[in-house]
Amino acid sequence: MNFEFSDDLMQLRDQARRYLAEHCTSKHVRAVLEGEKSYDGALWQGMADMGWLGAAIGEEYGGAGLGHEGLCVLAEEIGRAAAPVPFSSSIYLAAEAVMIAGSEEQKRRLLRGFAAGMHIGTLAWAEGSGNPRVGAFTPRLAGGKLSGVKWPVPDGGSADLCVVAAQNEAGQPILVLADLRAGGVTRTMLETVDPARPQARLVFDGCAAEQLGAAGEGFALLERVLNRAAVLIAFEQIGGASVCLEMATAYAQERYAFGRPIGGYQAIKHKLADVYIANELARSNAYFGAWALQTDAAELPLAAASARVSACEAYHLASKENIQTHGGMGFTWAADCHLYYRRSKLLGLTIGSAGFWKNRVVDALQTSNAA
Amino acid sequence: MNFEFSDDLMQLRDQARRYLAEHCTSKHVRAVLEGEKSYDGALWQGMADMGWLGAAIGEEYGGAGLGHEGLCVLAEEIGRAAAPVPFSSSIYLAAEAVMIAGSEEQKRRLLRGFAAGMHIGTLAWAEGSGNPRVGAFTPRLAGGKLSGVKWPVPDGGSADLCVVAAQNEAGQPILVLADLRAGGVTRTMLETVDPARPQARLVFDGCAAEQLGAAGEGFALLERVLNRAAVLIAFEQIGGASVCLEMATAYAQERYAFGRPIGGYQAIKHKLADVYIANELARSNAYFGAWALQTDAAELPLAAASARVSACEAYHLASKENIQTHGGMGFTWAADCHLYYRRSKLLGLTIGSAGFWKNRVVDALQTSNAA
Amino acid sequence: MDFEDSTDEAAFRGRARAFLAANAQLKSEAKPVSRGRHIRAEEIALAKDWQARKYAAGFAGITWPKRWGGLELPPIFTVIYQQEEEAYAVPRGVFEIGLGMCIPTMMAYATPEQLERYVGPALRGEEVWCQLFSEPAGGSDVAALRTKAERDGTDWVINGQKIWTSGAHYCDFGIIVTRSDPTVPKHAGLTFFFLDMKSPGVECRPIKQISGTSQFNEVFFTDVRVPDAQRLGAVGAGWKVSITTLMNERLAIGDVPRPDVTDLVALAKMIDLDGAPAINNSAVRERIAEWHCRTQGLKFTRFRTMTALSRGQTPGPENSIAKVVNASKLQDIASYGLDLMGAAGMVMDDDLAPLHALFQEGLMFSPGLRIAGGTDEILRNIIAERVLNLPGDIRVDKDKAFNQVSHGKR
Amino acid sequence: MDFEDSTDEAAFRGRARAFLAANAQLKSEAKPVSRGRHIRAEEIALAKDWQARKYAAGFAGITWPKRWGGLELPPIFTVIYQQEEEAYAVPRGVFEIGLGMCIPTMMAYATPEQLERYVGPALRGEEVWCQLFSEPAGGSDVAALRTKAERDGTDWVINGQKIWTSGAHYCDFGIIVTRSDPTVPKHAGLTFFFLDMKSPGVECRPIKQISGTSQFNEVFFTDVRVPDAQRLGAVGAGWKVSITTLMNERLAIGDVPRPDVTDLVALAKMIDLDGAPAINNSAVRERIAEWHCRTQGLKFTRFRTMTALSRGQTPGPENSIAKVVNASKLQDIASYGLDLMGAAGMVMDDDLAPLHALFQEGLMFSPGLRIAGGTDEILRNIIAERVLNLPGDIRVDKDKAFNQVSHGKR
Repeated sequence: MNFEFSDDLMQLRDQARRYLAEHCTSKHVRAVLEGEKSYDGALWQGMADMGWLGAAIGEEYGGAGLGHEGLCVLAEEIGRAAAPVPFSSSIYLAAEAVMIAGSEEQKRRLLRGFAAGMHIGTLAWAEGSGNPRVGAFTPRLAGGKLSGVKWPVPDGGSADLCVVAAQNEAGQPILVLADLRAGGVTRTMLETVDPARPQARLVFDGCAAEQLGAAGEGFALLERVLNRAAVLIAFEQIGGASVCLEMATAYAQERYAFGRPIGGYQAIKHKLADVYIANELARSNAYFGAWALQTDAAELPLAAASARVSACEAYHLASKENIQTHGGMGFTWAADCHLYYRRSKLLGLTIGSAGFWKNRVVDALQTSNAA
Repeated sequence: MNFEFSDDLMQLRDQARRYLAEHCTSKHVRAVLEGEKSYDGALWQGMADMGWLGAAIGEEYGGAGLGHEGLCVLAEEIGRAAAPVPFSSSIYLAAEAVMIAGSEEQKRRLLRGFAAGMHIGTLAWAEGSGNPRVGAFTPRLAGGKLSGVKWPVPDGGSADLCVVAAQNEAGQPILVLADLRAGGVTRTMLETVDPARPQARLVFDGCAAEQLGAAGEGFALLERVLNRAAVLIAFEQIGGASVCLEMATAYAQERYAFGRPIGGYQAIKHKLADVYIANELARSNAYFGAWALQTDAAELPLAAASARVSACEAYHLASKENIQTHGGMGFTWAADCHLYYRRSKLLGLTIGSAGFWKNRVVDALQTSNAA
Repeated sequence: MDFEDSTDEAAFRGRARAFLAANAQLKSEAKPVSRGRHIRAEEIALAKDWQARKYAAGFAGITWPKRWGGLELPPIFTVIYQQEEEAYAVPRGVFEIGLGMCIPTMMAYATPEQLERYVGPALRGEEVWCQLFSEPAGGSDVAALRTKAERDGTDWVINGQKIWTSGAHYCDFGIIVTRSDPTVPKHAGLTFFFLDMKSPGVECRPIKQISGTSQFNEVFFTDVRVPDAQRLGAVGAGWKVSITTLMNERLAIGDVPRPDVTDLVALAKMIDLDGAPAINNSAVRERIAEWHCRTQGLKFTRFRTMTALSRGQTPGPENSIAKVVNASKLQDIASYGLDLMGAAGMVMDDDLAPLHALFQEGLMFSPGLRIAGGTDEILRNIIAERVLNLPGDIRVDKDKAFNQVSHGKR
Repeated sequence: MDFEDSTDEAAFRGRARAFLAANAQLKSEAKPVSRGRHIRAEEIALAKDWQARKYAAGFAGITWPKRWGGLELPPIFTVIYQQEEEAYAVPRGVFEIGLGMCIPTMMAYATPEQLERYVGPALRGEEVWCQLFSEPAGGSDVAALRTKAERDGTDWVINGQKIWTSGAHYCDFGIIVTRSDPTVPKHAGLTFFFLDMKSPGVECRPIKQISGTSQFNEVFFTDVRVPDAQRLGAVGAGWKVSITTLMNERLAIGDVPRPDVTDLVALAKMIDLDGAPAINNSAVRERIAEWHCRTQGLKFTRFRTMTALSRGQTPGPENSIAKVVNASKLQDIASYGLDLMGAAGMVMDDDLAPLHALFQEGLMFSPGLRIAGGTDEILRNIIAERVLNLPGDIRVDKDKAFNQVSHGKR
């Protein structure tokens, strides 16, 4: 029984935390949230230099070959810092899609660029409201050209390469890789609940694109990408939820009302105990997800869905009760509480909401029981 | 705006409360819960003598003609006392079914007996698990004889007359009135979560029965009966929920821990505040139900479903948190908490569970929006 | 039971309906507005105009004495007017605090000459009032305020900082509670005034909320002089005066915030879930039913309160339940609405987000509603203590001089 | 990460599997049992026999010193044995308290001669022990106990009443904490003993629970004499000894009660809702998913604890979360299961109620689980104070002599 990250990865975590404490303070987050930049370029370059972007990419493709457990550890720290960089889009979504679905040639050609931070990738599955669903993807690839509309696309404004859930000329679901640098795409930035992680609407009109993976397997491949991303995003979520609990606890210890710390009142104590409970359950489910991801276990669909459901619940609870614990100060722009409240909702929606993943939990339970 | 019972009905309420405080203590409830009797005969006779059974039955049929608001007021008191009598079965279900669906001849023949407590009626809709549903009723009436199985039937052991959701020879849904005194029925008493309100399994095998209402309208009639019963049972539920809150509050004021009343700790204060909130919302929804019932308003389906959903939630919460507030004493047989916990679940299930009625809330919302 | 008006009530309702129909736009025809919207200067002008028209038509100061321009009618008439107004998109927020809290406090404590001067202009929408109670260090412990008032001849000199003052920057006058004696226990050392917001030394700074808008201000006081004649109540009796004001607050805050369950039903009809309208999905239906029952439960609780009012009874602290239920419900409905939309739920663009981004705005506005005007926690305490008669919390600062109590680092 | 055993662990697990397979029946093949079931006399005999067989096969006292018949293995081996045993329907309850709490307390405070006499028989299932802490007036405030111990020569004389003693009527020995000095503050006046439950003056009466069964007893003490030699710890140090016992309690109570989410899935497949299996209904699926995630979250939290254990760390108060989550979850799942059945949910007949009325029994048993061994409220306090380092509640009885503190009417 060894249900904890290795000492090496614990060290990586500590390093990452120290680095981000210096290079990704709330000032850095606010610079993107309030400004015109779509991400923090210096931080992004730093992450590339330290090998974080390629953590789970094999050494043969220019990565660090730390495996997915390493990526989970980094994801938690990125979540703690609410880092304003396209890490999840480029690494959990685009690079993973190439690793899963790409040909050897595509991997050799593309992964090095993701690992080095030279290219920013993303995944476009949503077409307005609704959850991922077979047959729901309308963009069409014909003669190497992609046409159709996708929104919201995370980091769709800054990405160079975009994996798109689409269909081929026969109407079969496929994944394609669109080259956004080559023209044939119109990007409109969207106003969202978390401007520190920008989203765009992409209108493809004959954009150069290549197929990724076998025709007809598009939806199964997308599901695999989403399952894997669900675990990684769960680590970002528990990172964020942990910070919310730490902030709320610290404030409750220091803020006085009626002559004593508000943290001495059971209304606050029990609220924060509930947040702690939700966070611990989410963390434990995420750990199981990390194991399933690292070993590509048959349990991955159930582990990923459970990790995501728990993480969505925990982060939402922790971020809203952090504001509540802070009282009036908590809903000011000046306090950092809202950075996490925003991020919690963004992460809770970006690969489909909790309702979608709850359904997948039961799907997986039924499959595993039937087996 | 007059959204409160009239002074006359308030007086009736006070009288009823005083009467029940003397004739329906927890000892009386326990006598049925723990003993062999299926109801408290003296209490039943007292209710008949005071005109409670016929409160909503017209004077021309031997009732008191107080209208349904009067019945609501009595229902709340019966709920407060957790009275071990077949009031709901005989009055809210059987007598109401006759009033709604019966011919003039049937009303004249039957209602007087219900009002006088000479006959005990009930309604049999369930056939094991599942909610009321068109086409789900299998007993068949042929040549004045009914055959089929129903369970659980409230007061099925003591009832003389049973309204049964059945089908005719053409397979159309009908309500029938079966005469249980005439033979052709086998009754088996069931073990349930609340033995103070006994239930039975009835096997009809050529039991004498007559049709109640038009053929084919059986399901619509059943729905009307259930809607009306939902309001009346909601009053029993808020009566019970109110007692639970009163018990918990009194205990929390008197029971000390760590040198002060447990009601001084926010964990208890806020829990009981939440119970209070749920009770008030349920009471307000039940009042609207009373108005809709009394006036036979078009809003009745929505009002009834809302009243029931709120009442189920409030009573369940109040009865379980009453036990919790009482701590160890709360889960002993000797304390009265469990009488209400049992009753709460029984009432929450007897005309279909909250899930069924939530669905009806939205059905009614959609109908009223479409209109 | 019935929902009928008395003859007088029906006549009044009829007049209100006619006035509103002729002068205002129905909400159903206007763009939906969440309570989180920023109040802009043109809206203040509109609000003043609207208040003037209400006054002219005989719908202002409904319960107030005729002597001060009111109609001297029972409280049920205020409720009737509000019921009718609820359907209309009218600019009400600007005068809520002045007419709901400040002037009633003035009427209880000011001189006839002062009332002669101030009540009329407020009622006619010419002058706007604000309330200066909260302080950064106070929060739920309102009486722990530190803004100092020191006697200097016939004046008082005020120094300190207030916070969460709605509309301080456009207000003409304010009521303020100050600490005049820090050497006695908390509640005993307070004194209450009204003041001209244009006085030298008063400085307002908007507070940006997490929604990005600024409904509230910080107000800084630097050697602000207030004549002793503008004191309300005795020296040291400021807490008693404040209670008058705060009792009125709980009556005033009654709006049902949006998005509400009706908006959720509209959304669920509009949006697809797994290939069918979301309204057909059992899980969605359960949530709608639960929120509907809570919403209707509050509505009918208000009806019960109105009935008590129309019978001449005063509504009690049970009114606290509306805010506790509404604030969390708003946050839950908003969040759930976004979840229904899936990834698109994060998008706030007016033309892409359903119902003009009402749900997204609700998400950002609702955390404040759970705090402002009494946190969830304080309101539950009030229900437990005042309705259920459970013991009060232990107050370690109870008998201590204010300046001997620990106040922590924040 | 991996779930692999070390070589030693794997060997031990293999032996445990072989032993269990040869000696016990799988739960999946046995009738499901909720924890609310009454323990009958024949079950005590079965439990004694099972404990004897466990001992003989080398699966008892796994962490205890070899000197007292234990195996002196690290705590992870206890967990491994429990993991394997979890799948089997074995009679464990009878010895849980004696081996989990009483004997460990003895090992910390008793003399070598006493240990020689008592540990072996307990370990071999020959003698059963109980714990006598709770009192009617105590409840969550365990240390507010009133049972008096007065010194009389080399004996102590005990008078008073204990409650919630599991299996007092079939136990041979018990550990008891008493008040030896009511004139000092609560925690300072306690003294701890062990005693023969057959001593004159000890009377056990079963407590009927709301489920109708009697798992617990009241135990009355009338002039019961206990030799001073059976005192554990110093006079007045009884609270410290009690803490040793209670620390072990939190480790011992770990069973996942049924009905659990797996039972709910089974039920939802079995039952029709609106003409289709309930498992197809979105609302049902959401609930199942939520409870599954909580169940799995606890399971993997236990794995994290095990990992800490196997690295030689001691698990902290974070273990309290399991009971808080499980108790409410049990009550909610049981209640929801009944709702799914509709009106038939009220029926408890073994042959009519699905899964032998497991859900109905859960409904009646679960309220006790939220209270016994620390209420939900106490456990949240523990998490807040010991894990999050939030301040303790104000204790008004802290420095007062026990007999000067208010204890209320109940």
